[in-house]
Amino acid sequence: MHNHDHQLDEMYRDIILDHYRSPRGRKDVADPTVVNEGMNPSCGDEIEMKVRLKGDTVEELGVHCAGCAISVASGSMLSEIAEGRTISELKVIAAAVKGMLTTGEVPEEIELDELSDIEVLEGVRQFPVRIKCALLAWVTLVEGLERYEKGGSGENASTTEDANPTVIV
Amino acid sequence: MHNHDHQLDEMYRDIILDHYRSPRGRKDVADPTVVNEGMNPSCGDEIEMKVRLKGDTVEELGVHCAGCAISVASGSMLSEIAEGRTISELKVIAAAVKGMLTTGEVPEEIELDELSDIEVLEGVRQFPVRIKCALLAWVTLVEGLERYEKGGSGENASTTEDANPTVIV
Amino acid sequence: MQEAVNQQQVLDSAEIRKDFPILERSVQGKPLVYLDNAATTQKPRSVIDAEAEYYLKHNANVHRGIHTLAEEATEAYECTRDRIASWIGGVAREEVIFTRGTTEAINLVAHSWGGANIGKGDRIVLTQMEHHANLVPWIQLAKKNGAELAYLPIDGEGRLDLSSMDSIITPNTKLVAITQMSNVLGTINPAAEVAARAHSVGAVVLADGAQSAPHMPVDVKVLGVDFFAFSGHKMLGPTGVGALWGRRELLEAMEPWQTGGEMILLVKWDRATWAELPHKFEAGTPNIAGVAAWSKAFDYLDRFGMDAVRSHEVEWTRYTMNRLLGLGFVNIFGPKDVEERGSAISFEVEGVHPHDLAQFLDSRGVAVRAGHHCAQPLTKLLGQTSTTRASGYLYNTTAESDRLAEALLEAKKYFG
Amino acid sequence: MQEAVNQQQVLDSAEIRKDFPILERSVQGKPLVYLDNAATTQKPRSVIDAEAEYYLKHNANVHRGIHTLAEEATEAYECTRDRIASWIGGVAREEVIFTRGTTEAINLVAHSWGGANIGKGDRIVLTQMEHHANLVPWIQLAKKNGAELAYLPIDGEGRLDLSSMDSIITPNTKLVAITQMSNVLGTINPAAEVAARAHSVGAVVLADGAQSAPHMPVDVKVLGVDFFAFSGHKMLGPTGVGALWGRRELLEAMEPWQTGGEMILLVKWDRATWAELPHKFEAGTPNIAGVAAWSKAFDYLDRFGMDAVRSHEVEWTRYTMNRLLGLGFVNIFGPKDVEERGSAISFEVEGVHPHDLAQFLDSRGVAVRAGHHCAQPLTKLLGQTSTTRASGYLYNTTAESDRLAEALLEAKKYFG
Ligand SMILES: Cc1ncc(COP(=O)(O)O)c(C=O)c1O
Ligand SMILES: Cc1ncc(COP(=O)(O)O)c(C=O)c1O
Ligand code: FES
Ligand code: FES
Repeated sequence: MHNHDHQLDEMYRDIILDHYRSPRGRKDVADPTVVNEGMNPSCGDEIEMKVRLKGDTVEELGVHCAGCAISVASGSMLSEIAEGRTISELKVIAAAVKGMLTTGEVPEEIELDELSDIEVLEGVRQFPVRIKCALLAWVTLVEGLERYEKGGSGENASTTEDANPTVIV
Repeated sequence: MHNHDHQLDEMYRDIILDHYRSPRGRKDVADPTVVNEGMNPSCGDEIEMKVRLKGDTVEELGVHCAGCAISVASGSMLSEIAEGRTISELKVIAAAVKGMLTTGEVPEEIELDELSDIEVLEGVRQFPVRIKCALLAWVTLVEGLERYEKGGSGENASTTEDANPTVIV
Repeated sequence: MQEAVNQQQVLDSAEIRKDFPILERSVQGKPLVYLDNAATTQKPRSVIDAEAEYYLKHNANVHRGIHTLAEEATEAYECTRDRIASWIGGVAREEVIFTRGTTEAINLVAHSWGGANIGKGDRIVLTQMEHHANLVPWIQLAKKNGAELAYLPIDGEGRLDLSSMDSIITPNTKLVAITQMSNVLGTINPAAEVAARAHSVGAVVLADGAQSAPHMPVDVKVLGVDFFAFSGHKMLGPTGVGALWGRRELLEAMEPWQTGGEMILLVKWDRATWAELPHKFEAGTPNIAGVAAWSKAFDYLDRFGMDAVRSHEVEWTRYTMNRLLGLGFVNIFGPKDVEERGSAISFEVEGVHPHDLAQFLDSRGVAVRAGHHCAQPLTKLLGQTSTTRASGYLYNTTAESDRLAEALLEAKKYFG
Repeated sequence: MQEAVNQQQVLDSAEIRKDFPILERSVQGKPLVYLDNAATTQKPRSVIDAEAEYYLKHNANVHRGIHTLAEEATEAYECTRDRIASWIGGVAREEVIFTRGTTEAINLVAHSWGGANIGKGDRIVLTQMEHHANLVPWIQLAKKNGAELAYLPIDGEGRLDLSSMDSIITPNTKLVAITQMSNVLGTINPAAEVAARAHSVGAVVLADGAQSAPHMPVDVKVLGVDFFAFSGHKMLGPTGVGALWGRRELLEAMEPWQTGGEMILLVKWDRATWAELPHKFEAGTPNIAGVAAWSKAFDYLDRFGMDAVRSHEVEWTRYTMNRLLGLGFVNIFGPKDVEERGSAISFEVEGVHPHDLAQFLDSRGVAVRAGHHCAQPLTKLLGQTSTTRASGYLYNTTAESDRLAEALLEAKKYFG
């Protein structure tokens, strides 16, 4: 038996480790309406998300996250509650998750404990450097949805590149 | 009566203060062969020296020093021993003064104690920031003499100036 | 000799001195009278202890570290940023960049902002009383980019003469860089008035706060400037730390100056993108211990408040100037009215060279500075090659001014 | 579990540890195992005390001051310059320039020497294992002046592959900048061999000594390089100090980079001339206390000698690598042969993300670093986005390596 550290276990709750070991929503989505890639520059970890909308509602969502346990678990949890919800519902939930992880304040109308396992992410709040991990999937989703709403293709515009020096590697 | 500090009095010997209060050699030299200006950039103090040579020998030397007590006294002492000596004699003496003030080593052939008051400058050695003061006159003399020897006019070439910005002061 | 009566002091300097261990030291067998505060100030025990404490308990490299020490070190470092942000008038923490001191802060602006925004035929306006730190970087920039330089003149008392300001700050003026307090004359400049004129022609304004920040309340918003630079070591803090504050829009539009670790977002073989403010301007491992300890200097000053520090210095300066002028052979440069100046008092003693004077005062335990005080053009303008400067701070007493005056009298006799 | 037998240690780390107060600290309820030395090292009491001592007894601004404190401060500051000059191989003291660290030292060279000497079509050669500090300044310079960049490749074990060196270091190469020891792979590079080739085409060579200077004997003359940069904080010294050594002819021909006080000879309204070396490159008030205390770090290392420090680390690295490899799930990057590498050991643990791993190790009191270690292109080349790095120093013991190994085993179970 390990003698686990209390604070550490507050972050790495069993549910989180379970999502990490067996991430849900790791599937491909046919005919996606929204495709977005996210990245945490400070660690280099990446996430890819595909969403097929039917009207305002998420019909199917797939997520592939190559990151730490927190980011993988968070993406996995997101995938569990996304399907069947509307864009605006999801934006409200994303804001609530952000509130829970940063200020600790969650809008009253949101009952995170009714949202699958999401509430267990709260333990991350005590580890400020890791908050970005828990937010990665949510930021990537909202960014993709908002681009779609603004009439964009929903596809991530590749970053523009200006003249760089010739390089021999 | 003042209660003077011992170390301070080692530098500001009565002879030095006397030279400072009544500097010798503060005269103009007619038809000078060598004219040189010296400056200590760190304090901004300046010295002007004019020498009329007859052959190899200093016939007349005038010095105007706008500086601290040490630099004025040193220039004054220089003026007391310069006339009647040859260029090479003066260069040897200047090197000896430098030796006395820096390494503490004076070439054997030089008897500084026979050179008027110059030996009292030795007290400056304990005040490293002030050594440049005691050397100013000697450096200026040697520089002027060497320029003369190299066939230069003996006049200080004004510093060249490259394109500087327009300035409104 | 007749002792002048000690004036009422605003702060209890006797108590304050107990916090500064070095002030108990003797020099040349006499108790130290430290009057070289414009060059650097002494440090209270709390600052010295904080720097040691950092190494004894928390030392690690900042940012990105996941282990406990790295988090503690980062917190100590970033805490000082918050402290500064509120101390200079409640600016955003991201607008505060750590540097080695005022000099590096001004160089950052000159290279990064100036290099990109000042071109041929543009004008840079300075004052005649700038420290080399706020002079040479602009001379170099003007030379490189073909700009012109203009100087706001000073009057006979060393105050900024603004009568010709409108004709000097012309429409082609892109930058006005001005010291808020002169390190030679003590003059406190009407920076807000100059900034208003500068902004009316669209110029950017930098204030050199090296001397003002330590000695008076500063609010960069009230000043209305765009950049503000100052040093920790002149305000009870450690050596090797300083800060640049800049308006966010300006800082965001600027390219980084120094590059390397901690200031990047992504690096590829042929390109790099930059981290957010303030990190974009802080390349490499910073002076972590120094920055962490600097916060204790703010704590210390806040015990009294900068209004009280300023009042104390006004009284000390009044007393000291009167004492020196009373000697009859001392000529003081800079404003006569103490309300218009700080506590840096530069003067000449007839017949005694500043370097001889400083040497003599040192033998009496009195530390002052002699020289051009890194302001050669100003010193020349005053008709001097060097001056002697006594500069006070919150721990200086009028009794120390008496020691200075007595030593000056002695020096006058010694060399006279 | 089975304890590995402690190997014979070259240095008496148990004794050495007593000089480092922070090593007695606990983290998360466990005794600290500090293995983040490549980021920054801990400080012996002598260094911490020296910095305090400077403020308690001698603090003043350096140079030009005539009073006693200013002379003492200047002496303390300049003394460290002598120390460094002899420590890196007996160079001239004027060739040693104080900076904030390696990053600022390299930026100085890139801006001052590079800006003037690298033009359109010229080539800058780096290696694939450079730290951002020795990468981004050159990318920026190449971009600005239209130069090209080429990289000496690494082999499968993270060693420099010199087989193509002659075709990479071409006649149009003006600069070769190379780390002497990689902060990720630990690789010790054949800098002398690279320098010889570089010189044969007339290129100037800069060695990044941030990781080498702390861990092995360095002689810049034997290396044959032209510039050498390193940091105090990675070698027992204070944060905020570093040095650049450069060959006199190069430094003398270079224009200053930062300008301001202390680095000038004469300043007029429209121009300035420069002080002699080294002052030309040290604008403004430096980190005086930090520089003064740095000399105690050299004293400390000299108690053992750098040969012994190196031998100690070779043994520690050998033990630690064997211990990690013995776990069966750890993959180490960089040379397998400890003679070819330093004590920075970067690795991956199958199935555990480096950031989770570092977090877990921290809960066990073990401080390591996770991330790209300011070498993003290299990390990507290794097929990683981040790695975990344990890095040792003279105070680290094999018992600490055991603690690391045990914690890794636990982590593997926890996340696996
Ligand atoms: C007015 C003024 N500006 C700038 C500076 C430069 O500050 P630092 O040497 O801390 O960079 C000083 C002090 O030396 C100063 O008095
Ligand atoms: C190889 C190497 N180069 C340069 C640096 C930069 O050093 P500093 O952050 O002290 O400027 C480091 C350390 O971070 C390093 O490991
Ligand atoms: S460490 Fe990269 S997302 Fe968590
Ligand atoms: S102080 Fe200038 S020559 Fe002595």
